[in-house]
Amino acid sequence: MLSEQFYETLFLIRRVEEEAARIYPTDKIRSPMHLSIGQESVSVGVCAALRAEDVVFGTYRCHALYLAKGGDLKKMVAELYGKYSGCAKGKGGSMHLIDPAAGVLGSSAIVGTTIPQAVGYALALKYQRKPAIVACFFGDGAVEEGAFHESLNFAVLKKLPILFVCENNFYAIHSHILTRQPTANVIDRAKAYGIPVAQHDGNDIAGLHTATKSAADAIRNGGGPQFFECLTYRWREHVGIAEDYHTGYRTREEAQPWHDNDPVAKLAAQLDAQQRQAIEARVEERIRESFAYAEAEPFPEVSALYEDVLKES
Amino acid sequence: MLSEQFYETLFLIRRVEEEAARIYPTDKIRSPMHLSIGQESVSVGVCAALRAEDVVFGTYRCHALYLAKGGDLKKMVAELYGKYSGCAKGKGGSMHLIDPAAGVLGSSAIVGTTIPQAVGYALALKYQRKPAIVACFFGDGAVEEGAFHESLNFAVLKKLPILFVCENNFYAIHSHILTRQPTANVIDRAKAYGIPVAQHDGNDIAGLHTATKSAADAIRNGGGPQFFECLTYRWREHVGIAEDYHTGYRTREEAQPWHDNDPVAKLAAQLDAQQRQAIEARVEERIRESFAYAEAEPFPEVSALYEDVLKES
Amino acid sequence: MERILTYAQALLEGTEQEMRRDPSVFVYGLGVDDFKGIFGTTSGLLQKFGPERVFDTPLSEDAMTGVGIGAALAGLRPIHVHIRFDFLLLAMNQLVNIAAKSRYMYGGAVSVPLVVRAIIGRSWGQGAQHSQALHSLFMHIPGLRVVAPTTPYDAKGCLIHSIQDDNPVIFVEHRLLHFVKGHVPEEEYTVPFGAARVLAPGKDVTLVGISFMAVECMRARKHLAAQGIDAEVIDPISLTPLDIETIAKSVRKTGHLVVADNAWLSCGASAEIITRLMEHMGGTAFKAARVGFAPVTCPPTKILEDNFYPGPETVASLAHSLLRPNAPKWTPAAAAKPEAIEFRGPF
Amino acid sequence: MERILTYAQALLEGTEQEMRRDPSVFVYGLGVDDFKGIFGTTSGLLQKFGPERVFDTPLSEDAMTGVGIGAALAGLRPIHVHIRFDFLLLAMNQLVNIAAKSRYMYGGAVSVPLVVRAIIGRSWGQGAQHSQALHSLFMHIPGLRVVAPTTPYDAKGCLIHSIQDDNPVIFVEHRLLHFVKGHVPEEEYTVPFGAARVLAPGKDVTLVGISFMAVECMRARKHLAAQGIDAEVIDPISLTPLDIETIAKSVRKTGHLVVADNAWLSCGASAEIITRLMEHMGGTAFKAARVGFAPVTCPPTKILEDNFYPGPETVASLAHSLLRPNAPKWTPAAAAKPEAIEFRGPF
Ligand SMILES: Cc1ncc(C[n+]2csc(CCOP(=O)(O)OP(=O)(O)O)c2C)c(N)n1
Ligand SMILES: Cc1ncc(C[n+]2csc(CCOP(=O)(O)OP(=O)(O)O)c2C)c(N)n1
Ligand SMILES: [Mg+2]
Ligand SMILES: [Mg+2]
Repeated sequence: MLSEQFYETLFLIRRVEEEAARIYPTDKIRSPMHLSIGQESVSVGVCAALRAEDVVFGTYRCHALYLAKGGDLKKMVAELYGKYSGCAKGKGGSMHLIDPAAGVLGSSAIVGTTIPQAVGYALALKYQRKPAIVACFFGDGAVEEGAFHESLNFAVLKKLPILFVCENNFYAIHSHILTRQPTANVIDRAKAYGIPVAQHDGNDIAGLHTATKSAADAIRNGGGPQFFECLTYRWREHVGIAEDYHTGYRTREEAQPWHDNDPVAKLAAQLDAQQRQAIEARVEERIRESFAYAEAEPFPEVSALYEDVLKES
Repeated sequence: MLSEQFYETLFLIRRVEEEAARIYPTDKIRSPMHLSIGQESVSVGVCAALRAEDVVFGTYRCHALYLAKGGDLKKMVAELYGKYSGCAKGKGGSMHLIDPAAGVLGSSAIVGTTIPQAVGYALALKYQRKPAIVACFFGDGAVEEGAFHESLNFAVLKKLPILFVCENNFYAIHSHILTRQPTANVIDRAKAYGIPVAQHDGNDIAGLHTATKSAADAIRNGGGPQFFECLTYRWREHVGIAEDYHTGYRTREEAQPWHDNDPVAKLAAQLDAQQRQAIEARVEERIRESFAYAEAEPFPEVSALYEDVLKES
Repeated sequence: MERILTYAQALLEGTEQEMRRDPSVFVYGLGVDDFKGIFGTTSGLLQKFGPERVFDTPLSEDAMTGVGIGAALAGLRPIHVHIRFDFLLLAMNQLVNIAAKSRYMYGGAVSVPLVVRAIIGRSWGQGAQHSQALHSLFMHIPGLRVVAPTTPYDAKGCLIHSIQDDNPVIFVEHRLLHFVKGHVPEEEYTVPFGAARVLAPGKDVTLVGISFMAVECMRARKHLAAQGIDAEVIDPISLTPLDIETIAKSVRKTGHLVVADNAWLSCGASAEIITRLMEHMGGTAFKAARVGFAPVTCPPTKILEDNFYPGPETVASLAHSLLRPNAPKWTPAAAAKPEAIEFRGPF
Repeated sequence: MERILTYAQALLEGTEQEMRRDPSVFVYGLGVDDFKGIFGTTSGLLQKFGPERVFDTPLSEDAMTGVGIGAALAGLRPIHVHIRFDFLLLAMNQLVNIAAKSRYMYGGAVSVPLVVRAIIGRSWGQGAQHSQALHSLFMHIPGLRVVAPTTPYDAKGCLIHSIQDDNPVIFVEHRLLHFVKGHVPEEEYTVPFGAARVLAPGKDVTLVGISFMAVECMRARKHLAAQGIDAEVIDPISLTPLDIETIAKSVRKTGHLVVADNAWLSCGASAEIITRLMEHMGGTAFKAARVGFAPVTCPPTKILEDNFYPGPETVASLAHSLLRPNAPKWTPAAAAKPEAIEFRGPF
């Protein structure tokens, strides 16, 4: 039951990104695109344990998170195409997906910048006595930004309802984490703020789901922030659609165990063939529809350039 | 022998600040003044273990550090008076003392901002294969700034010759550390970067001196950064010259143990009366001279306003 | 009977009234809850509204700005107070990359009703890093509003308007304005953005004074009157949006414009106002000049500080040269530089 | 025989020559040592000079800027590279409060020979946060130099000059300029600050183009020629200090000025140039206009992006209206917007 759900979302994300990558060379999607392929299960595992009213913040690598939290698929694809019916009317692009109705509150192209916003949103939830929590996603690079520490300090100080999720894929662009941080102990640094921390296999979707469920419960009950480090691996180049093992900064050997540990393939193997085919057919149909929709929708009018700068009261 | 030296420097700092405080109401010193009274021994203990070629960076509360590292007294007092012969020609004021010849490389009024410069200076020392090290002083408030974490991460990553010295006086202006940080465990947060850390009684000058000596040796030998947290207490108001126990953010009871543990008084009691009198007389004479000098020296010409913006090559 | 408050009291009153009216308003920032209460502008709020709605923060300007943005995204109306404008340099990323852009880059899906109070320091040797007035940096960025009221009346009305506005507002206050006294109605009212105010009428030259320089322009006007020059003084109040038409109307009459900014000139508000006026009037049938900080870092020592800041004499002298280019240069005798001022602006 | 290099190659050559000449020069920043080498501008340096002089950094723009300042205080000459100008918003505190002010606030005791390379992003839907050109923010601050060379020749000479200069220099590069080709001598040479360059002579209107807009002004000049309008094109090269006399000399001749900036207009370099010219010429015996980014956040979708950026047609059309206010508005047919350009600038 759960694994079917997981599979449907995972497969959807994988296939949407593959489809976007297929389209990319046609220049129909004209904005820098950061694929989550290989890392999808972090978003799926965590978000599956969240409620509809819970909220997530992410990074420019946000396709997986957006879809895992229930963001509208058609609006997402239309956004990639720069269409007016995109989730940001074509003014966001691949790096700035948003769907407030689904609790996807934004994603920024400046590393680390959404972390304090997530904390502020959590502050507001507490202030408003709402039962919701925030999950804040960021990469292993973001923990090097001062804003991460300032945010963690404040969130813990105020016991805010927030789960920090560090997607550690070992790289920031082409730089390995150990060329940027003295030791690969992200959780120790978080732990020094006095909160529960845990390191997870980011590709173990069921484990992550279970862990999130209990963390989310505790957070929802006023227990204050928690911190997850989820180990995972990016299959494609940092930005763009290609593989990049030939460029020299990492090897296919290093990647191999992660490919072997592909959560999509693993889950697929667990389902019976019929179930699986049904899911895949459903997903493929949605994808076909969404891309067709995006193709057909109009671009914004030129006058839209001047809209949405400020909200008129 | 050592305790005489300590006493001479400690007493000098204490008395210079008392004298500056005495003058302050006359408006001859017209700039925000942050007294170190009560905390002097942190600077004295650490700097006594440094070499002349070693370098320090500090904060706006920099009188003690400047003098402890051997900064020129006359130039300092002239700077407080805004005179052209001040160490910054009257363009720095109390918060921006500098004496490159003595290794005092600057002090900033923006909390936390000199920390990365200290790290950069240490990088340069390593790059230039110089045997010197840097000691970087900052308050308990500065560790909340992102720049502190970014700096620590980089310094450890590059194994730079730097000693971080957090002067924890428990307050940032009127805010107690526990209203700003979830737990008072500054050293744990520093330790998570994988370096030696130690918490010291900042008023135990001899202990601090010994600890610094061995830390400085290790750092000089390429051992990489170390971190000191020095507990101490500010006697006067954050900025200005008065006591402020009546304002309600802290009590005289809280302060009392620190007054009882006054390093100036304690060292004085250790010296024999004659020794002590000789030192004090010497210091008083220097102070008298320096203030007389500052009084007599001219203010800058108006044309100096336009000088020192850029260095002409 | 006129009800007289200081600018600082006006800000406090406006904040308190909005906090009462709207439970989503909260105030935070270093020192907002201490016994000094940001020069009295937040005094007593903690007692009235409690620590959830009035709180001090860690020294973390960058993240605390992001926290305000996040809370605003969730529907709250944060007021983030900075006792020095200079500290905003630590918050530029959040303000420029996120606050200013969120509405646009999310296609109108969200808004960021955040007020950032930025106090310009001056006097007593504040020096290099506690004296900056960086409003022009924010005027450069689409998606932000920038206001700099001068009178207690406008301070209260503008602050209330800023709190109610659904967009990020940089609310610029000059430390010396906090002492200024003037009429302030007790009830709640708003002063709209984008409407400049003629502080005093005149026919020979238009003096546009930004923030504290509006006060100095009023003084310059007196100096000029003694020379038979009749100056009109305009306070733009809001810098983004800028009410250029009120300035143009005045300059069409006077033919002469002096913009006095409480800031550096290069790429400053003064350059913008002059250029905008030229565009607005379809040409340059007027003479214009600007005055502001000396193009150096602010020095603390008094003799240099006095020459760093423009004052009524500098403004008057500049206006005089503009009007009488062939007359010998005239500068009125300088009064002692202000450390505190009483000013009752006419509105 | 002319020696032709791209702008990117010119930067690489200048950097390498300075690193050879002076062991105190080093290059650092995110990605400077990877296989992409910041669009080729740092490629191979790691191999030639080793990891102590060419190094990647953690994602810590604030502190890494401070590290550069500290190293500069110790006598080194750091070059800090930012692949997007937008990231400098995280470094404002260090640049404005420390780099710009250290020499002044320490009374000349120190200097900060730091070069900060800031690359303006464009094309392919860079969007809100990867497209900003914020040079005017730095032009506002005393104590900083700001340069924005346009041709490969000037890129190399200006970079060498920036490295040798004893002050903090914000070195502005436009991503699309990296592809531009032009003559670059092999030997080391410097292009001084504060000397604008007339890229092409003309008598009817002066087009001042900042950074990539200098290229677009050259194209606009062709459009205008077809209308019988003879435009002079000036590249200021250095923005602080600004060579206003070269611009004034041109405008004295043409009587008309269009400033085209690759940035927003409000409080921008364009407002500064127009105002400075007015001051410099002692009045406004000229007509002026400015053009730049639309006053909105940069949108990624192509149709909006195309309208966000000014181009040769916008510049030409504006110049035309300025010269012939009564003629019907004319805009040349737009060529496809550039994603990559070849431009051989005359010098
Ligand atoms: C503040 C900032 N600095 C630098 C960059 C350039 N940059 C974009 S993505 C990236 C790597 C981020 O790595 P990580 O946080 O691990 O996320 P990942 O891409 O691995 O998902 C960098 C350095 C940026 N966008 N923002
Ligand atoms: C970035 C910044 N934020 C706020 C301030 C205002 N401020 C000046 S001193 C200070 C307290 C700093 O406390 P701490 O670091 O503990 O140093 P102490 O004054 O106790 O020596 C604050 C908040 C500042 N100068 N700079
Ligand atoms: Mg990563
Ligand atoms: Mg303290």
